[in-house]
Amino acid sequence: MVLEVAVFLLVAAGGTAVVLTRDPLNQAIVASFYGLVLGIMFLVFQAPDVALSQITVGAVALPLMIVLALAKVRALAGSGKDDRE
Amino acid sequence: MGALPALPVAVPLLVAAALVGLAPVIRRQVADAVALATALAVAALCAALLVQAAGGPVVYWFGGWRPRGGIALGVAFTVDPVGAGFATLAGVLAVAALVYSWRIFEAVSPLYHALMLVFLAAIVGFCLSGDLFNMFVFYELLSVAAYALAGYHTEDPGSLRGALNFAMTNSVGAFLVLAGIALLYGRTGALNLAQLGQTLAAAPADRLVVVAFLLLMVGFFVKAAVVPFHFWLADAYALAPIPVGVLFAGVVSELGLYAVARVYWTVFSGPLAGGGGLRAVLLLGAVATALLGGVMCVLQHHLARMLAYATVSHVGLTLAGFALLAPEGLAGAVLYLVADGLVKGALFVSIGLVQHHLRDIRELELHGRGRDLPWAAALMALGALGLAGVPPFGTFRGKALMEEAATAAGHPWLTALFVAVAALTSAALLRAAGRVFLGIGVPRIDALRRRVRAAPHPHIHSTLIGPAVLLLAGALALGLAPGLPGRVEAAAERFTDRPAYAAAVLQGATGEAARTTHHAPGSLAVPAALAVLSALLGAALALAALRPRRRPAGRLTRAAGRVWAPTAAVLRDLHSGNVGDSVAWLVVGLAGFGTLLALVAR
Amino acid sequence: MIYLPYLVAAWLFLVGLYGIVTSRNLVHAVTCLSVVQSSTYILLLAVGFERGGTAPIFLDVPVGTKAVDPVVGALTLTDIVVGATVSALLLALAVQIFKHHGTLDPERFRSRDD
Amino acid sequence: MTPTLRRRVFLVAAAVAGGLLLWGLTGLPDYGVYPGPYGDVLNAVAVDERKATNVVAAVTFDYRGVDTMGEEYILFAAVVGVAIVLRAQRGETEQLPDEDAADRRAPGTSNAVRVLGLALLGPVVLFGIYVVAHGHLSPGGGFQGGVVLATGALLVYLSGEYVTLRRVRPVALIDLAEGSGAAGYVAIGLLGLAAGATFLENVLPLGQPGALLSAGTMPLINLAVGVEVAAGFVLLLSEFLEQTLVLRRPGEVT
Repeated sequence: MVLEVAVFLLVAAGGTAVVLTRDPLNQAIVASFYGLVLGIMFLVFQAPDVALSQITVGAVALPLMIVLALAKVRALAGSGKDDRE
Repeated sequence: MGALPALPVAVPLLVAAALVGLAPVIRRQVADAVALATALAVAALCAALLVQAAGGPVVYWFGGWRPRGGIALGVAFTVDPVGAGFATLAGVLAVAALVYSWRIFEAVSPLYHALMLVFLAAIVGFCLSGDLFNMFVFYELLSVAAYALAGYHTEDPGSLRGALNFAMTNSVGAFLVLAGIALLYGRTGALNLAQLGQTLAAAPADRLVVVAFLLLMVGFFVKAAVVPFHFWLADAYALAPIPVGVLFAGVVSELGLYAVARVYWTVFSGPLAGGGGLRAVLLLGAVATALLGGVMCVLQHHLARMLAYATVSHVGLTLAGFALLAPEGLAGAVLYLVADGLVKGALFVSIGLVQHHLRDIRELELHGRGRDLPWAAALMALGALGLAGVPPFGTFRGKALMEEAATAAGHPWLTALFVAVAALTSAALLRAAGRVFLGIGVPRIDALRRRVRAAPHPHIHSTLIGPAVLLLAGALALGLAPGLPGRVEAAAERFTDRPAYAAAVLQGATGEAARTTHHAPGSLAVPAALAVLSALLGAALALAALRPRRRPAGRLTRAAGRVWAPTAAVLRDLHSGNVGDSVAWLVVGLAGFGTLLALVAR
Repeated sequence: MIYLPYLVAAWLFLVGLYGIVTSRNLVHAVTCLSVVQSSTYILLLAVGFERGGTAPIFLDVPVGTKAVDPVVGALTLTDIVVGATVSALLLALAVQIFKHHGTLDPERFRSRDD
Repeated sequence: MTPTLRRRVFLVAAAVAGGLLLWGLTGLPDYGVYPGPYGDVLNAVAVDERKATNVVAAVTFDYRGVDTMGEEYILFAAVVGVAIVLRAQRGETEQLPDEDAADRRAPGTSNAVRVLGLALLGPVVLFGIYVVAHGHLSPGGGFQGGVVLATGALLVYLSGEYVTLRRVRPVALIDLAEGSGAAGYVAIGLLGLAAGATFLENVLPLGQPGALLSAGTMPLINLAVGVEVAAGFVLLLSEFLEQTLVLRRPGEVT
């Protein structure tokens, strides 16, 4: 019971931290952590299928895509000054 | 043809997958032909479903999971004439859009065709589904396809920003819908619309039912672009490729209203029944949407943006019909929606014609340059009349039905709203047509300098005009087909009959053929006169806007200008196209509608 | 405790929206949107939860054992994967917007090309 | 609206909306009380009727299989959308002159990382296939397994073998996989029609619960979804990686 409450509160705090982390790269890392905690919450809900989904996607795939998008933006910022309008 | 309901969804999805799978080796012409043939097949299948559904409800359980003891185990398509009618409209508009893209829309890969087909399949699935979560899935599917299509012009930053705003705001709307579904599921343990309605009807409305309705309604209102959930729409619709705009303006916004009506009548009409308060709340939204949309339409000089706001405005009109919460109002709204969708589709095509030949879409820059485009001029003028609801367009019949229902429900003032809005939107279009095609009014200096006119009597390919002519003919046919209003009213009666719907879905009761309502149609003289009046008002407004300013303006004109100019500036400023603004307004609308609903439901 | 998961869901929904409304970076806004989305999953799974129930997987436990609702699990597990791809689409749009404007700050490209 | 004004407007509206949400949420049954009946009925009958021990999978791929078909196509549409949106971008970056790209070459990947990445590849792919194949028995299935498989492709990239990845990931093949994964689902649905039953009806032999080949069409659908999801995520990751393609041109790394 105590563990449950702790997980719920951790999720609430994690989501808040994701929003309040304004730098997108740091945010991706926080979001990955949040995805993991969320996966644990889904285990508490007795939903291992969903937890597996959440951990592969929320903790790995989505943060990865954010990082890649940011890398792309950085590369553009470094290179494409002339083809910008 | 027992599998008929599944095919108009399965076939385009299969073809879309094949197009993507073979994308690297497929030729453009093949993709065009395959996509067009598929859209034609979908339209035909939906029309066949419409015919079948007119005889009685068609219930199709996927996987063969029939309900047991009143509990739905699987997912059903529950086809009625209203849903099948919208699906058919989507099919017809998709055919028009694909015929149009065949020639005018260069540089497309099979991925574009695949997305169009997925988009179409999702719309059809959404219209036919009888399961709340399944509706959500198709809602998401049509949305995601729409985001990608809206951002298709990646070389245009405005289009990209529009697509992003569209996607963010509509995603939030979808999450509201999902939250509403979760609330309902927590109460009833059901997702089937009929079963939900049956379970909820057992008890009066409480806070959970009110909030669940609020979440679903607002979620779907985002798609419908009801004020104040409309801030995303103009950029997304106006800057999308023209063929995509045909579908957006023709059917997508309307689907949001369809969903609210469907969910209200199948799920909530028991506990929320007899709500004069609910009617007032919905009417408030309708009036705000119709008027703000109309005013914004007049303020635009970008032709596609003008049509986008005309869409908002007419969503407001239609919402007024739904808001009466009576079969007659619903019948009028449905007829109006379909006819209006066809007219707007035709208008989008005619704008595309202008853009194709004159390489511009801005009214002021196009001053007088469209003199050699008589086809586009005729289409646009006719379309403006169709928007105004002039007989014999189908929009006229729909509006007449809504006006009659409004008077019967004790809201005769709605007629005035209808006249005003029709005048505003047709004024904007007639003004643009007068300026572009007739060269009325004073041209802008810089427009003179760039005065590139179309080649004299340009050869306009029939694949460009054909779709518009066909869509307008469809709108006319809806206004002329004998006995159509009676049929639509019968369909609306069935749409609103919750117990019969539940019996058909859960018990498999076929039900006797639709009750023929012996509703004596009121005299059409007054509505016809009003429709002509709104068109004349629109023409007068358009001329007033085009007329060169006489130097000593009257006191009245100056006073009006003093109010108008700052108002217009504020309105333009509010419609910033900023993502944060759209979402903030969404929350404001959620809070506002929620407070009102909570108050009236007490 | 009896409403705690629901409260968490409502909180995350609004916090995520706050993030979008105040965001000065489109990539940040997209991530905030995924927080809003996660709140709907929490809500769905919470309403399907039954205290004392096992996961609805009857590989090691016999049928008839008290188990939580399998439907909400089915609804969310697919949507989580799909939600990530939609986020990818938003990120792609953001990248393209950056290409044109040289910034991801929505406040800096509010000019309208009417 | 200015940012400050917008924040204020939002906070006021969100306070009201939050109050309304809480008001409605307290109308739910207490946490931990499930009202039924949907889930209870399925938990009782699904294993016997479908011979699938994972009831969540039975709901996902059979009872509510049409939802999942729609979800799969949402993924499909999003992936196609990303390809469309980033396509112009890719065309342009590929035209960047080589010497320009060479200036910003990424630091070379150390051999240890390469070896580790390639060594992990086998287990990851095996695990992904396992998750896909056992979806109807234990937690997992095409959605989760597909994502795991896609990360395998990323490992190839991380180990610096972008050239290998290009060879492993010819665009046409991925497009083909993407299309056939999606088409496969619909085709399995049509199988029901062909057998004279309804769309998406589970018409294959069901077998025994717990067996790898059981639950009729479910493993097949899982396979189609697995292919679709894996191809989709590989496509997404590589579309975002295309920028880095410039940084690691063939010949520069190896």
